[in-house]
Amino acid sequence: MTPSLSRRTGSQSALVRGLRNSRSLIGLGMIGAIIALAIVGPALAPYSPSELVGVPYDIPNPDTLLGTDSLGRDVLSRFLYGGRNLVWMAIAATTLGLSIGIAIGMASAYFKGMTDEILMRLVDIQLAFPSVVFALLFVTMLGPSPLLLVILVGVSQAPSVARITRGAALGVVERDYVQWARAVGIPTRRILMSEVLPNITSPLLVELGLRLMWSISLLAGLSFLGYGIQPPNADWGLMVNESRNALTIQPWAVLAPILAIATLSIGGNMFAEGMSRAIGRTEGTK
Amino acid sequence: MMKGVKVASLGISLLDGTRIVHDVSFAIEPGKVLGLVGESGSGKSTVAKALLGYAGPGARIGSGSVFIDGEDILALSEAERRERRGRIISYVPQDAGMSLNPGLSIGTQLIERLVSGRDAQNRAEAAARIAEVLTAVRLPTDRNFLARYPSELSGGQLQRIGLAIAVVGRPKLLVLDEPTTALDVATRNEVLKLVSDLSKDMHLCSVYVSHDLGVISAVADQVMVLYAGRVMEYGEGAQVLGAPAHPYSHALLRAVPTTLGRKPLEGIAGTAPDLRSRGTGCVFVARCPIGDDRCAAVEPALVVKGASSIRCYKPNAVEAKTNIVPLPLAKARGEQICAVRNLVARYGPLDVVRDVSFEIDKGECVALVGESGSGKSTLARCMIGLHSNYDGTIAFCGDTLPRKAETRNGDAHRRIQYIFQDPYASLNPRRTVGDSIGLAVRHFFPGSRQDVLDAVRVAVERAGLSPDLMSRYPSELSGGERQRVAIARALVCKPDLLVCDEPTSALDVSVQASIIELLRGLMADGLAMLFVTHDLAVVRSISDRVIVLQQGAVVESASTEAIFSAPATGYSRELLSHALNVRPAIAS
Amino acid sequence: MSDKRTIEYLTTTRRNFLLGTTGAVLSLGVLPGSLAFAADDAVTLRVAATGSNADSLDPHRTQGQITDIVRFMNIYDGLSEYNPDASVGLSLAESFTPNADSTEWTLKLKAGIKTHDGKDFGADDIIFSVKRILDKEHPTKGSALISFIDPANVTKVDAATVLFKLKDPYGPFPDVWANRYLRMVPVGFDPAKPVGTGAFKYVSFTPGRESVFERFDDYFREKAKVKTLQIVNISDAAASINALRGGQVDMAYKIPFAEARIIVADQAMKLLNNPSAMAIPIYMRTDVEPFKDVRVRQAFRLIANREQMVKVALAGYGAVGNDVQGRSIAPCGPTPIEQRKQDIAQARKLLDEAGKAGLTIDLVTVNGTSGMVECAQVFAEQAKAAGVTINVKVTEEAAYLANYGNWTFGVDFLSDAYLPVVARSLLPGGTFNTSHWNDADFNALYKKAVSISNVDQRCDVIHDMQKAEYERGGNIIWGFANTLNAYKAGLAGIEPYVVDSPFYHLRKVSFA
Amino acid sequence: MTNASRAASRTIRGWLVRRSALAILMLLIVSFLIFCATQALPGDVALIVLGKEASADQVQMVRQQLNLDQPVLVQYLRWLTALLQGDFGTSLVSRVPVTDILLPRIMNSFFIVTLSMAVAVPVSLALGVLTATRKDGLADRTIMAGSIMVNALPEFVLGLFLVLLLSTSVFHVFPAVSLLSPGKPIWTQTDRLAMPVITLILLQVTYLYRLVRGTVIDVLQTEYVQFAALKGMSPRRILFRHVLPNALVPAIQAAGTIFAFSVGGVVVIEYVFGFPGLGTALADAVGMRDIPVVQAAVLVISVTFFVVNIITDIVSFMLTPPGRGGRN
Repeated sequence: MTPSLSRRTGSQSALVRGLRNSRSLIGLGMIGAIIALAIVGPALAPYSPSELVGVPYDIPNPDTLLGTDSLGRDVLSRFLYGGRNLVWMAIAATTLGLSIGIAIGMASAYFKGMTDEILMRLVDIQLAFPSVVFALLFVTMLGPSPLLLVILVGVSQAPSVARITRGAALGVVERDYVQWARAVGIPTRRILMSEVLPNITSPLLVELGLRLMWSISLLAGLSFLGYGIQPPNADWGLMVNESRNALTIQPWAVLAPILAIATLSIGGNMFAEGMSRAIGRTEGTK
Repeated sequence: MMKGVKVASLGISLLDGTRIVHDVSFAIEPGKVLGLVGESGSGKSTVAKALLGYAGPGARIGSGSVFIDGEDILALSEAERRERRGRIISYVPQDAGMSLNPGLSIGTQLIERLVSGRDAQNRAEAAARIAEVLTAVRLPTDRNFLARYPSELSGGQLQRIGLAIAVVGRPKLLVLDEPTTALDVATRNEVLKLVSDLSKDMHLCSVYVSHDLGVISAVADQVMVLYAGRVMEYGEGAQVLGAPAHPYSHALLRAVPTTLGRKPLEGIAGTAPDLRSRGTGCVFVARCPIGDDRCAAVEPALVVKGASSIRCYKPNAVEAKTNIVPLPLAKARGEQICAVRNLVARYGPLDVVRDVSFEIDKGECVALVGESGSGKSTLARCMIGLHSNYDGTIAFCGDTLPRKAETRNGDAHRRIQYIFQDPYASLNPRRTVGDSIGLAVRHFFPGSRQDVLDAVRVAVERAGLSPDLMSRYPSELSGGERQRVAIARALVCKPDLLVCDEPTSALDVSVQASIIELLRGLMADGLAMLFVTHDLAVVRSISDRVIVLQQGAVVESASTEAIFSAPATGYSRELLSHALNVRPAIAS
Repeated sequence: MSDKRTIEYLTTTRRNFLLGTTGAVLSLGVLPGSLAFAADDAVTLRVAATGSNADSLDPHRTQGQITDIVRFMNIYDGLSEYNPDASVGLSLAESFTPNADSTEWTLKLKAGIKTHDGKDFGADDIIFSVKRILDKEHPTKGSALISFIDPANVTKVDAATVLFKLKDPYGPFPDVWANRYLRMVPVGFDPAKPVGTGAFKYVSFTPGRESVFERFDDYFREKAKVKTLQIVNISDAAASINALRGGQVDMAYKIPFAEARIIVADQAMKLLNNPSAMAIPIYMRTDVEPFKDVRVRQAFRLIANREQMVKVALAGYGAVGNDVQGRSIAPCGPTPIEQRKQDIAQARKLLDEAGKAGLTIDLVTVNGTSGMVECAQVFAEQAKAAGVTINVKVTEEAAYLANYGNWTFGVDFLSDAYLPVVARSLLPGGTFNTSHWNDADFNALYKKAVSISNVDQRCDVIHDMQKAEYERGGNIIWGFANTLNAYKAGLAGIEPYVVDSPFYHLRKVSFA
Repeated sequence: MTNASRAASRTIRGWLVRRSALAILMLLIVSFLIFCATQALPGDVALIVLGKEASADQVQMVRQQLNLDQPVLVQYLRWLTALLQGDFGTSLVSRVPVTDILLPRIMNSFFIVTLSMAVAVPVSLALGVLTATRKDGLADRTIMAGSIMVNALPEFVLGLFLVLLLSTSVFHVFPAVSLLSPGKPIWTQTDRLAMPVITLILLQVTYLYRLVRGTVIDVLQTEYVQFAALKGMSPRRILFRHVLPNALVPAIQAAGTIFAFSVGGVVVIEYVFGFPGLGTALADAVGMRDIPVVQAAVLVISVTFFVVNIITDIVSFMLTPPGRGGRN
C-alpha cells in the first residue's frame, strides 16, 4: 500500500465501511429508489399530471392503472410527477436545517462562554415556537413558495440539530487533537470543519434520519393545512391531502404517495442508523 | 475440604470463538496475595473477572474450574454464582469513581448487597458490619458520611469505599483489578497496605491485578506473568521479580525505570500479537531476543518446576543484569530559550498555579513533578496558550508570548510543541496518520504534495515508525505507536521546545521505555523539553533538572541528582519515600 | 367520457357498499361503546356546519359563515322567504302592496306573531330592524340589498302595518326580503341574549364550538318537530362525514362534490342534492388588459368545455352555465339564448385578432367553497388547447379577500336570484363586481327591470339583460354548483332548495 | 442537613432565580418577536370581519374601531401593558375577550396532553427498558420497526388510518370527531378524546421510548452497572436501582419537551379530529387574521415551553445527585 495523505481516502473508506452494514445499504437503496422515481418518473408517466383523463375517483383500470383522483386525473402520472417537489424540498430543508444547526452547535461548543450562552438562548427562543406554528406564521406572511417552505422547515429543524451537535461537540472540542490544532494556530474554521465535524458524524447521521422524517412530515402537514405546495402541482403531499377524504373509495390516490413518502422516511432513517452503527463500531469507541 | 482457592485450566473465549485466555491455573492459600502482571491485552482483567464466574458481554468462560474452599464456582448456575458474588468472592474495581453509581449514596451501595439475596441480613446487623469495615479501611462511619454521593468523595476515599464494599460480605476470595492505578503515590501506598493487612487479618485469598511491577512486588506473595492470554511465568514473587527465568519477564523488568538510579530503559520491540491471527509458535517469539525456529513453530508448554511454572524452551537463557548502569549526566547549562516568570494560573476563582518561575535551556530536560491537582498540567497548557487565564509572563527566546494560542504568531506555534498524555485522544480518529502529520507540515511549510509526503516520511521514521503506518487510522495503532505518531507530528514542526504532559503514563512499561529512549535521543539533537509527570522513576531516567510542585507552588527546584540523592524539603523526601521500586529485597 | 367508465363508476359504488357491510358486520362484535355516542335522545337534532371563532348570534353583524346563517335562519324570520323552487313566499308578512309606480310599498304583518320572550311582534320591530340593518355606524351585509330604502322614510301605519316610501320605483320589493341577511329582530335586540320570532329559541352558545336551541312553542306557524337543536362547528369536510357516519351528528352541511360518493355508498346516510343558484364564475376584469378587449373575453368563454367542468370540478353535481348569472329559472323561465359550446378554433381566432395569441396569465382562486380550486385547474388545462397558459394561484382566504375586487383574473362564487346577483355583481359599484363591468345599456336595462312590478314584463327586460351579459360580460359562468348536504337515513322533512337550504328550515325536520 | 446539601440548596435557589429571570427576559424578547411577526401578517382584518361585501367607508370605520390605524409601536406598548395586567385583549373577529376564546382551548389541550403523557411516559419507560435489555432481539426489532413506521407517516395520515381502523371502517369503537360539549367538563367526555389521545400517545411513545432505550443501553454499559453485577446484585435490582434512575433524567427532559410541543404544536392532529384545542384555535386565528388571539396563543405556547423547561430542569436537578450539578 502506498502511503497517502489524501483525506478523501479517509472519508471514502468511512463511507465504504458504513455501507458494509446491511441496514445502511437497504436504507440507501430505498432513498435511491425514491430519488430515482422522482427523477425518471415524469418520463414514464402515461399522461400529463394535470390532464383530465376520466371521471373523478375512478378505480384502477387498464387506462389508468392506479385510477383517477378528485379531478379525474391519472393517479399514476401524478404519482410519477409528484416526487420532485417533496424530495428536493425535504432534502434541501434537511440539509439547510443540519447546516445551520451544525454551525450553531459547533460554534457554541467551541467558543463557550458568552457565545455559547447567546446561541443557546437563541435556540431556546426558536424552540419555543413549535415548527408548525412557526411555519404557519411565516407562510401566511410571505405566501407559500417552495423556497420559503424549505427555509422555514430548515430553520425550524435547526435548534434541535444545534443542541445535538453542541452536546456531541462538547466532548470533541476538549480532545487533544483539537487542542493541538488550536495550539499550532490552525484557523478556527478549519479546526471546526476538519477536526471537530468529522468526529461528531455518528449522532449527526442519526439526526439526519430523524430530521428527514420530520421535514417530510412537516411539509406534508403544511400541505394538509393548506400552507404547502399549491394545486394544480403534482406533489405527493398534496395528492394525499387532495384525496384523503376518498380513501375508502379510491385508496390508491392516497396510498401510492404515502408509500413513497414512508419509503423515503424509513430509508433515511435506516441509512442513518446503519451508518452510525457501522462507523461507531469500526472507529472503536475509546 | 480444601481451604483456599484453586484455579485450574481456565480458558476464556470471545463469542466468535477467539480464545483470549488459555489454560490458567494457580492456587492461593488464605492470607496470601497473588499478583497478576501483564501489559494491556494480556488478559489479566479478564482472568480476574472470570474468578467471579463473570465473562462480560461478548465473552464466555470456555473451560476450567475455580474452586473456593472446595466449591467450583464455574460449575454453578448463574443464579448460584450471583449468590456467591459479594459473599464468597468479591471484586475491587480499577476506578471506584466510575464503578460506583453516581445516583446512589455510598451507604446504599455499601449495604445493598448485605440486605439482599438468599443470605440477606437485617439492616441493623448490616449497618454494624459496615461500620466495622469502614473503620478497617479508615473511613468515617457516621450517617452524614454514608449519605454522601460518590461525587462528593476524593479518589482515595472512593477507592477505600470500593475495598469496603468488597470485604463487607466477608468474602474468601478478593479480586483486585488494578485498584491503585488512578491514585497518587501516597494514597496508593496506603491502599496497598490496607490490602495486605486485610488479607492477613481476614484470611482472605487475594488476586491483585496490575501492570505496575513495583506495586506487585510490594503487595504480592506469588506472581503470575501473563502475555497474550497465556501464563509465561508463575512462582514466588521474589523469584519471578528477582530472578526472572522467562525472557519476557526479564524484558519487562529491564523496561521499568527506577528512582534508585539513572539507567537506560530498554523497551520491548514490536507489539503484542493480534489475538485473532496467531501462529502456532510461542506468542512472544516475535519480540523475544532468543527466539529460534522451534519457538516460532511450536508453542512451548507450561512446565511446572516445584512451586513455579514457566512457558519457555530456554528458561534463564537471558543473562540477569541486576545492577544499574548509570547514564552519563547532562552537560553544562546552555543558552536559555524559555523563561517563565511569576506565573499565576486560575480556573475560575481558584488559583491552581501560584507564582511559579523557571527557565529552560537549549537541549535541556526540565521535569515538572507533582501529584494530581498540583497544577503541573495547567502550567504546561499555559506554555502553549491553551490555558490563557494567567498572570505573569512566559518568554520564549526573549519574546513574551501572548496568552492565547490564537493570538500567538506562527513562529511560536511552530517552535513550541506539545505531546499529550492520552495517545488515544491526541490524534484525530478520522485522519490517517500521514494526514495528521501532513496537516502540521502543510500548515507550517506549505509545499507540493511530494514535499509534504517526504517531510512526513522523515518524521515518521525519526519517531521510530515504519512509513507503512502512514496510511493507517489511529484506531489501527497501538498506544505506543500513536504516541510516536504524536511525537512525529511535533517533530515535523521543527520545534525548539517540546512540552510533554505525562506522555507515557497511559502506556505499558515496555512501550514507555522505548518512548523515553526516543525522547532522550531527540534531546541529543538540541531539543529542549519540559517533561510533566507524577512518576519519579521516569523523572530520574530522563530529566536534567526537577521542579517539584505542591498545590501550585514550587517546593523545590534542583538538579536531578541533587533531588534524588539529597532532597532538600520534606515534601520531596515524602514523595521519594513513596516510590515503589522492584527490588529483590522486597520479597525477602 | 366513455360508457365503459360510467359502468365502472357504478361498480365502484357497489364495491364500497360491500366494504361498508363488512365493516358493519365486524363492528357487531365490538364494544357496545358505539351506542354511547348515538343521540342523547331522539329529540335533539344535531347539525354540523362550518363556522369559526367569529360565530355570532347577531343576524346583521356576521361574517356569513354557514353556522351563523343556519342559526339565524332558524331563530329569526324574514318578511318573506324562498320556497324550495326559488319562488318567494311570504313569511312574517301578510302582504306587500305597492302603489302604481312601485315607489311606495305597504307591508302588512301577519297577526299573532310572538317573540321568544313572549311579547307581540309588530311594526316598531320592523322599523327597528330596518334601521339596524342600514346603520352606517355598524356596516352589515344586508345593507347593500336594501340601500334603495331611506330609513327616515319608513313609517308605522299601525301596529301591524309599515309604509316604505322609495325614491325610485322598485318592483321586486317583496322578493328582496327573502334574503338571509334581512332577518327581523325585536326592538332593543341584544345579541348577548338573542330574542327572535323563529321556530327555535336560544339556550346556549359557544363561538367556534357549538350552540344549542330549543323549540319555540308559541311560533306563529307550524312548530318545530324536534325539541332541541344543536349546531356544532366542524370545519373539516372529512370530519363532518366521519361524525355523520359515527352517529355523532344527524345532518352535515359541507360535503365536497368529489366525496359525495362516500355518502351515496353508505346506506346509513342520505345525500341531499340541492340544485342551488350558486355560480362559480371565473371573472375577467373588463377595465384592464388583456380582458379590456371583448374578443379576449369571448375567446376565453369559448375555451371552456362546460360539460367537462361540471363533470370534473363539481363531480357532476351541477348544471352547465351560459355566461349568464342567476340559475334560478323562477319566475322568468330558462333563457332563450343558445347554449355556448367549446370552440377552440374560434377562440384561437379571436385571440389572434386581438393580438393575444399565446397569452400567459395567473388565475387567482381560493379554497373557499368546493369547486373553486377545481374549476380553475380544469379551465387551465382546457386553455392549453387554445395556446393559453394559465397559472392557477391558490391563495389563502385572507389574502384573497385582502385584494378582493382587484384581481385581474379570478374565481368567485355567488348565490342568489337573478336581480339581486346583478345588483351586486354586474353593476358599477356593486361589491361583487369583480369583473368591473360597466355597460351603459345593461345598467339602463337593470333600472328598467327593477321599476317594473309586473313579473312578465320584467322577465322580458331580464332576457335582454342576459343577452347583453352573454355577448359582452366579464364572467365565464361555466356552471352552477349544487349544494350537497348529508343526513342520517330516517330523517324526514328534508327537501332540496334552490336558493336557501333545508338547513335554514330545520323546523320542518323530524325523526321518522 | 449537611454542609454539602445546604450548599446545594443555596445553589438551587440561586440557580432557580437566575433561570427564571432569564426565562422572563427571553419571554419579553419572544413577545416582541410574536408581536412583530403577527403585525406583519398580510390581509386586513377589517376586510375579513366584513367579508367581500365591504365598502371602503365600512372598512375604515372598522379599522378605527379596532385601533388598527394606530402606529405599531403604540399598539405593542398598549398590548404589553394590558398583558402585564392580565388583559389579553379582545378578539378582533368575535369581539369577545381573548381569554374567553382561549381559556377553554388551553384547558382542553392541557387535558389531552396530560392524559396522553400519563400513558405515554410509563409505557415508554417500560418499552425502552424492555427493548434495551433485549437489544437486537425479536421484540426490540419489531417495536423499533413499528416505531419507525409510525414516525415515517405524516401525522395526519396516521390520524386518518386510526379513524378508519377505530371509528369508521373496521371497528366502531371511538367517535371519529372530538365534538366536545362546551357546557360539560372535559373529563366527563373521555370517549370523544380517545382518538386524539391515542394518536398523541403513539407519536409520543415512538419518540420517547427510543430515547429511553438509548439511554438505558448507555447506562447498561457503564462500569457501575458491571460493578453492581460483580457485587452479586440481582438483575432486577440492577435495573430498578442502578439503571433506571440514571436513565430517568434524559427521559424527563424529553418528556418536558414533548409536553410543551404537544400543547401547541399538534395543530394537524387537532384538526383531523376536530379537537377544540390551542393549536386549531391558533391556526384558525391566523387564517382569520385575529391578531390578538394569535398573539395570545403563541405567547401561551412559548410560556408553556419555558415553564415546562424550568420544571423539568428542577426535577432533573433534584434527581441528579449533589456535586454532579443539576445543570447540563
